[in-house]
Amino acid sequence: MSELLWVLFDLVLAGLTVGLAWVAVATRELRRGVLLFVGLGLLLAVIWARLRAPDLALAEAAIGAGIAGALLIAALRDEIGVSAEPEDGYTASRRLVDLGAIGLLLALSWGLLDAFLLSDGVRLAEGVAERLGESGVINPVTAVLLNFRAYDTLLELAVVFAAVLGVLSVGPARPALEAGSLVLTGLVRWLVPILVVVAGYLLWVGAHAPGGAFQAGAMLAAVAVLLRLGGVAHAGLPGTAATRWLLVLGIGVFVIVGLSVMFADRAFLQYPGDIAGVLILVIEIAATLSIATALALAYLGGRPVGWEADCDSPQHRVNRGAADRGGDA
Amino acid sequence: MTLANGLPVLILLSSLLPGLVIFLLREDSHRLRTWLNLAGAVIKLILVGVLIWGVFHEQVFETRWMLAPGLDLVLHADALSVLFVTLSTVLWLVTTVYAIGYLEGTPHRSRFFGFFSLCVTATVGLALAGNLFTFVVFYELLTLATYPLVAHKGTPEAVRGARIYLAYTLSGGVILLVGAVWLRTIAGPLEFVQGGILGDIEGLDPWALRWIFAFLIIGLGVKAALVPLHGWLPQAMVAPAPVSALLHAVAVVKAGAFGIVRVVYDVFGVEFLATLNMLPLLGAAAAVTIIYGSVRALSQDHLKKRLAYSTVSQVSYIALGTAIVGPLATIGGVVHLVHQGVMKITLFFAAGNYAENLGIHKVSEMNGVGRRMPGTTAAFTIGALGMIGIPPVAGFVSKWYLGVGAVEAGQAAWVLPVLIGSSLLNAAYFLPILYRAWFRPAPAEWPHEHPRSGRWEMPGALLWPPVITASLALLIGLFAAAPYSPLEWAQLIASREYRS
Amino acid sequence: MTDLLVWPILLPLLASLLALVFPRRGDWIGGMASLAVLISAAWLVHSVWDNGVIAVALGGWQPGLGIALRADGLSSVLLLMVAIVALTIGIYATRYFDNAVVRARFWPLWLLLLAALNALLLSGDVFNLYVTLELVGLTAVALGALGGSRDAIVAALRYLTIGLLGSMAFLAGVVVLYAAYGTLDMVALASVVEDRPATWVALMLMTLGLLVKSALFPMHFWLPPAHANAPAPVSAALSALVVKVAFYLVLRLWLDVFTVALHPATAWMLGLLGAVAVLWGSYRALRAPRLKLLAAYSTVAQLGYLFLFLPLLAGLPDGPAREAAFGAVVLFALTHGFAKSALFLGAGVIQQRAGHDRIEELGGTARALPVTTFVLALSGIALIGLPPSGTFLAKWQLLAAAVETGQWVWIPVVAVGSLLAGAYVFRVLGHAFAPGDRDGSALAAGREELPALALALVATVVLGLAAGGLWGFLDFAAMSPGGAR
Amino acid sequence: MLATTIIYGFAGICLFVLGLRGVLLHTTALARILALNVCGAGVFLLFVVLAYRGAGMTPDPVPHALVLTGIVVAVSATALALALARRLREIDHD
Amino acid sequence: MPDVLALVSIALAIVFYAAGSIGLLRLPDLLSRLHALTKADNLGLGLLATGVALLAGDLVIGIKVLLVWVLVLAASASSSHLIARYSMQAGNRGHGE
Repeated sequence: MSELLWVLFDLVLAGLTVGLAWVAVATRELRRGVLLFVGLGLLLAVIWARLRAPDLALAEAAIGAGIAGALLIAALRDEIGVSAEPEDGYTASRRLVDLGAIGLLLALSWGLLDAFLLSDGVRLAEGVAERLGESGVINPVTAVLLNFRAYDTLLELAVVFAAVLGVLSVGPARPALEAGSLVLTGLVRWLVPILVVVAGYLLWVGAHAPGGAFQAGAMLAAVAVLLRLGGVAHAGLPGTAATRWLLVLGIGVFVIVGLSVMFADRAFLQYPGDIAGVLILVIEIAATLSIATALALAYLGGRPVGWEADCDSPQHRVNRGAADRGGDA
Repeated sequence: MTLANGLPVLILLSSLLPGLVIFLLREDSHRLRTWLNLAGAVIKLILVGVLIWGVFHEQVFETRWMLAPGLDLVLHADALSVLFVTLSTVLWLVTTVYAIGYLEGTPHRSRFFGFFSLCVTATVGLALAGNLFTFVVFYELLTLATYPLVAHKGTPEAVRGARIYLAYTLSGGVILLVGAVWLRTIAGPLEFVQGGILGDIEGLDPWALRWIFAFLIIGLGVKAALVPLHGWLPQAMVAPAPVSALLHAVAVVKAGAFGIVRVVYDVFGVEFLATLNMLPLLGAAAAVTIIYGSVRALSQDHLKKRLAYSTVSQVSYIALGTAIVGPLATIGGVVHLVHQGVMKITLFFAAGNYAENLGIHKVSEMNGVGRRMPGTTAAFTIGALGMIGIPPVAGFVSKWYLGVGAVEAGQAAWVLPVLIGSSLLNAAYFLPILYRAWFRPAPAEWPHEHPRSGRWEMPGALLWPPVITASLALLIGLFAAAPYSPLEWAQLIASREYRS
Repeated sequence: MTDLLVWPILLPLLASLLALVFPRRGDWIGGMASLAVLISAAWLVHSVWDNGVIAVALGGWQPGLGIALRADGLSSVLLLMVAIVALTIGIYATRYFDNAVVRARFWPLWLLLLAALNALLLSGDVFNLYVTLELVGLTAVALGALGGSRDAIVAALRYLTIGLLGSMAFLAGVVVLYAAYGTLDMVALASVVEDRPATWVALMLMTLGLLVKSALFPMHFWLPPAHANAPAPVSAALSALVVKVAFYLVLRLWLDVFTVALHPATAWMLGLLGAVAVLWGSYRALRAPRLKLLAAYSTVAQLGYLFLFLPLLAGLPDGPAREAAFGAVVLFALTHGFAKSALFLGAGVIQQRAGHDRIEELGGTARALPVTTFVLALSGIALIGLPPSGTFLAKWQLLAAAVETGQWVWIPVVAVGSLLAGAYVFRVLGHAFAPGDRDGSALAAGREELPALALALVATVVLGLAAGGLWGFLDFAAMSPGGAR
Repeated sequence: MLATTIIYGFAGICLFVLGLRGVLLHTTALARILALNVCGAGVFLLFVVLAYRGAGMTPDPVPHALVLTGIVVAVSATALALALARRLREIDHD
Repeated sequence: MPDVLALVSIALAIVFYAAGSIGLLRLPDLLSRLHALTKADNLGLGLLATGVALLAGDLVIGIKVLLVWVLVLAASASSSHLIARYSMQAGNRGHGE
């Protein structure tokens, strides 16, 4: 009987998700789309939990629904007063796209069906389980993320770094919000320390239970968002130079650890067995700080005040104004 | 790097290096530029002299450079290539002297002489090409080097003329490329061999070979100005005189004709080609071009346009020679390569002098020019008589051999009328000019005459080139049977082409 | 020796970090890093020349579990090209961005792009390819938007959305592959892939994603505005490297991983799209009002040529003909990389000197900058495929392969494409002969023009004459260890 | 285990296709970004479905790590897209 | 015994959630909807949290779950206050929106 119950539960959950996604994408009215999207993020978190992927549930809730939702709502706020006029006229004809979509749906189903028939379903699961002991951590997902496929995570940090560089180079940050009401500042004053503690806990627990650098980083970014909403202009970010170092910390530590290991004539990122756990923790701490700074800057929407004050040589101080407009290319 | 495989490269470098250096020279360093040009030309002449002596004594000169698997850049000197190299080297020296005089005081001369040297490098490279791939490479390089020369003046007509020239030659180049690739893929590396290589390769589908022959001839026909493809030649008359002289007497037009000779004799082999019976088509095209060119020349009042159409018809003599299967006709065709070059360059030099000195562009303005510029007009007369085919000027020799060759090959029925007809037409459009130049009274004053400076009618650099080339034409005509003469050389080539 | 593979990725990555932290010394850091990458790339090519394919399992885990970096003939040659072009563009960028603030933004992104390109070329893991594609995409968009004008931002935004769509399609393909074969390593996949629906769907999705990223015909509309509005050094990198690297992946997947599932029909379809791209791109380039737009459409056309090679390579049986054709497609990619970046740098010099790059009013500037006009001429020759350039040899091999496999339809396409290319190149060069006053001295804008001149010369003279060694280096055995066929 | 795989697998495919369709049909940047994220969610769902090995068994951790990477990559791409969109609005407004 | 208690509290939670949702759909204006939402859902969450804590059986997990409830209480209280305040400032004086 409980088997049937689970199927019913899955049907409802999956149906709800697809329905929510359909409305979120199809709606003309952006505000509703964004809010439904946040709802979709939370539903997805539930699905990940259902499919026994707790790490992903945390990440989805913190990043997919949380930070992405915050970014989208902030973008909505800029959108007020702007009619949703088309940016550029191109849209493929509706019928063609629908036809293509259905074709793609069938093809993908056919491909995956054939794939499931072909595969024995084990894939890399056994491989990871055998070598988990040597990885220096107990949580298999963290082991894969930071040891077996550490290079992927390094490049992923580079992607975050690229995105934040892009955000910084596009334009100045949004104007800060005025100080919130008493209740809000009270809430912020209570929540921020709790969130920081939880972030630390998540970072620490990642070694042997669901958690880790990305979830902790998102949590710290949430702190920055709260501070920003509470009226704190710099959103907890330190001065320009320190922020630059924080952004660079994650990848820098990762590469330095990877390289220093090579001096003991091992391959890049091949941690020596006994201190693997420690190295992974060091990398995770640096990564958390970098990701939090990057996501905070992304929420700011651009260069914080005085970001490029020190980087233009004296004779160009004159046309600083032009510089902010991107200057002549 | 023994002399054997070094010489061809040296010959190429002797015009390439000065060209590149000239590009970098500042506009006002005239003396250095002139000195570089002349030094390059003279060195090349000496090297070619060594080459002639070597090839005459059966020494093999070859340089090979692998560009890609199966595609080697080969420079190989055989009898035919030496003939064309000598022609272009001699005439390049003369044209350089002429150009230096002609372009005195005009802008962009570094650019001009740079491309001028590149153009000759391409022509010499084309002549020395050892296989079809190298030929195509230099054939395309020639297009690139000559485009800026045609557009040199920068006037809207010049740029338009150059664009038309480019359109024709690039299209021709692409067609030639397709034909060459097709042939190379089905028949393997196409090293030029006296007597042709395709004869000995079995299993080649004749229809494919016919298509390939058509592609190659069309590709080459553009530069050899066969009738439907000749449109660019009159348009390219906007170029300065030395360019139109070099282009129409030595470089571009001859490259096309030389290409046809190479393809017919050294790729297909004339006996094998006869079995494919594509030669009558070539012969017909040549004949049509000869007549059409002469007819159009009649109605041209602009002197250079008339000479251009005359070139269109004259070059097809070479194609006609190749189209007739027989050693004598081959000799006629090949030797005309040289004769037409020498004669036509004289006419263009003279035309350039008239325009430069007296501002005359039209034939109608040429009354009494003989008295005012006797030297140039005398050279013009010799050239014109040669064109008509009156002995003792060189033109007669090649027409004679063509006629005899046609009779020997039994195709006199259609060749002789063409030859005689075209000679009459030549007379029809050249003799009136001569009559007008010598016997008509000179006009009160010339359109814009340069004051007569010193004893001669014109500055030496402009007067002597036409005189030299005219006397050269006369000498080749008179001493045709002498050793090392073009005719002698043509007979050597013909003897090697026909195995039977 | 195997840790050679790591340096081309880590050096620019670390330099990018330094460039962010020390914004004022961006030029110095950038120059040193590009030089170091060039040296490591050259060293890598040398060692691949000595002992074939080099591979390193990162983290010590054997490739099934961990990620492997691999360098064979194809990827090391492209790596060297990327290194040379990036160094040259970097030198030019120090002169192009006169505003130190914009330069401070340029360098971190630029070095990150260089790291991403190298990471993509060396990666041997399919999911890792997704991450590197994403990294290349984001850095390219950020660099493209550096210009700050409205058109640049709109173009960058569209480039980003379309690029992400492509990445998603690629990732979907990766999912199906992992679902079916349970491994992400390309060499392991190559030995285990079977000719069945799962593989077809995976190949279709991954190719669809890569076609979007390499702007093949129907999915090319994002490229011209993005490349024309980006700053000149960036658009040079976009056209010469970023788009090229996506094609490299198609080549790698089709010829190395999915050889079993490669049906001539699908290759023909790609060839057809390539043919249309050639004609459409050249036609639009002919009508482009601006020089950079012309160069962008020319990129669309030249990529069409690259895709023409696919049906030919699929049709040719193993042997010297196929090796010649394979060497030709690599030579074509290399020459286009050098020639197109030279063209864009030349356009950059003209745009800065004349304030605009409208072709009709180009006359005066073309005469004042003889070296730049010469660069445009050289890169034009390489784009048309005229002799001294490497493209001529590649086109010769392309036509030869077409004759060999009896696929005659490509020959008129190449012929017309070359003529159209001739038309749009000489349309630009025609203006250099327009009548005019004083001619500028030989090296009027000296240091700005030298990088472009160097690139153009490499495309025409070096790759034209010295390309013979390429085929030896790329001999088929070096392409995939043990030859999975 | 089979029912769960089929249900969520099909849901994943639907999300992917919906997202793809949304990107092609919408013109405003924000709507396209939403659709892209939905498309990404679909692919991630497929990854996790093929990692799921039934109630009792521990799932395959590799797809989980890949999806984690995917989520972070998606959010950074969204951040960049939103920054560009905002810049565009700023330019249009002054 | 604890399971029965858990079942009862979760059932009650569902009732409260249903009430909250119906309130959200049926009630006329913003403020009354806010009222329904915060009251019903928070209480529902409390019951759910106790039910889950009882099901989990472990004290530490139970406390963590209840901590979740406390945080949600704080967040929803202050956010509903802010929404109300904002809507008041926006001038609809609390009736019919």
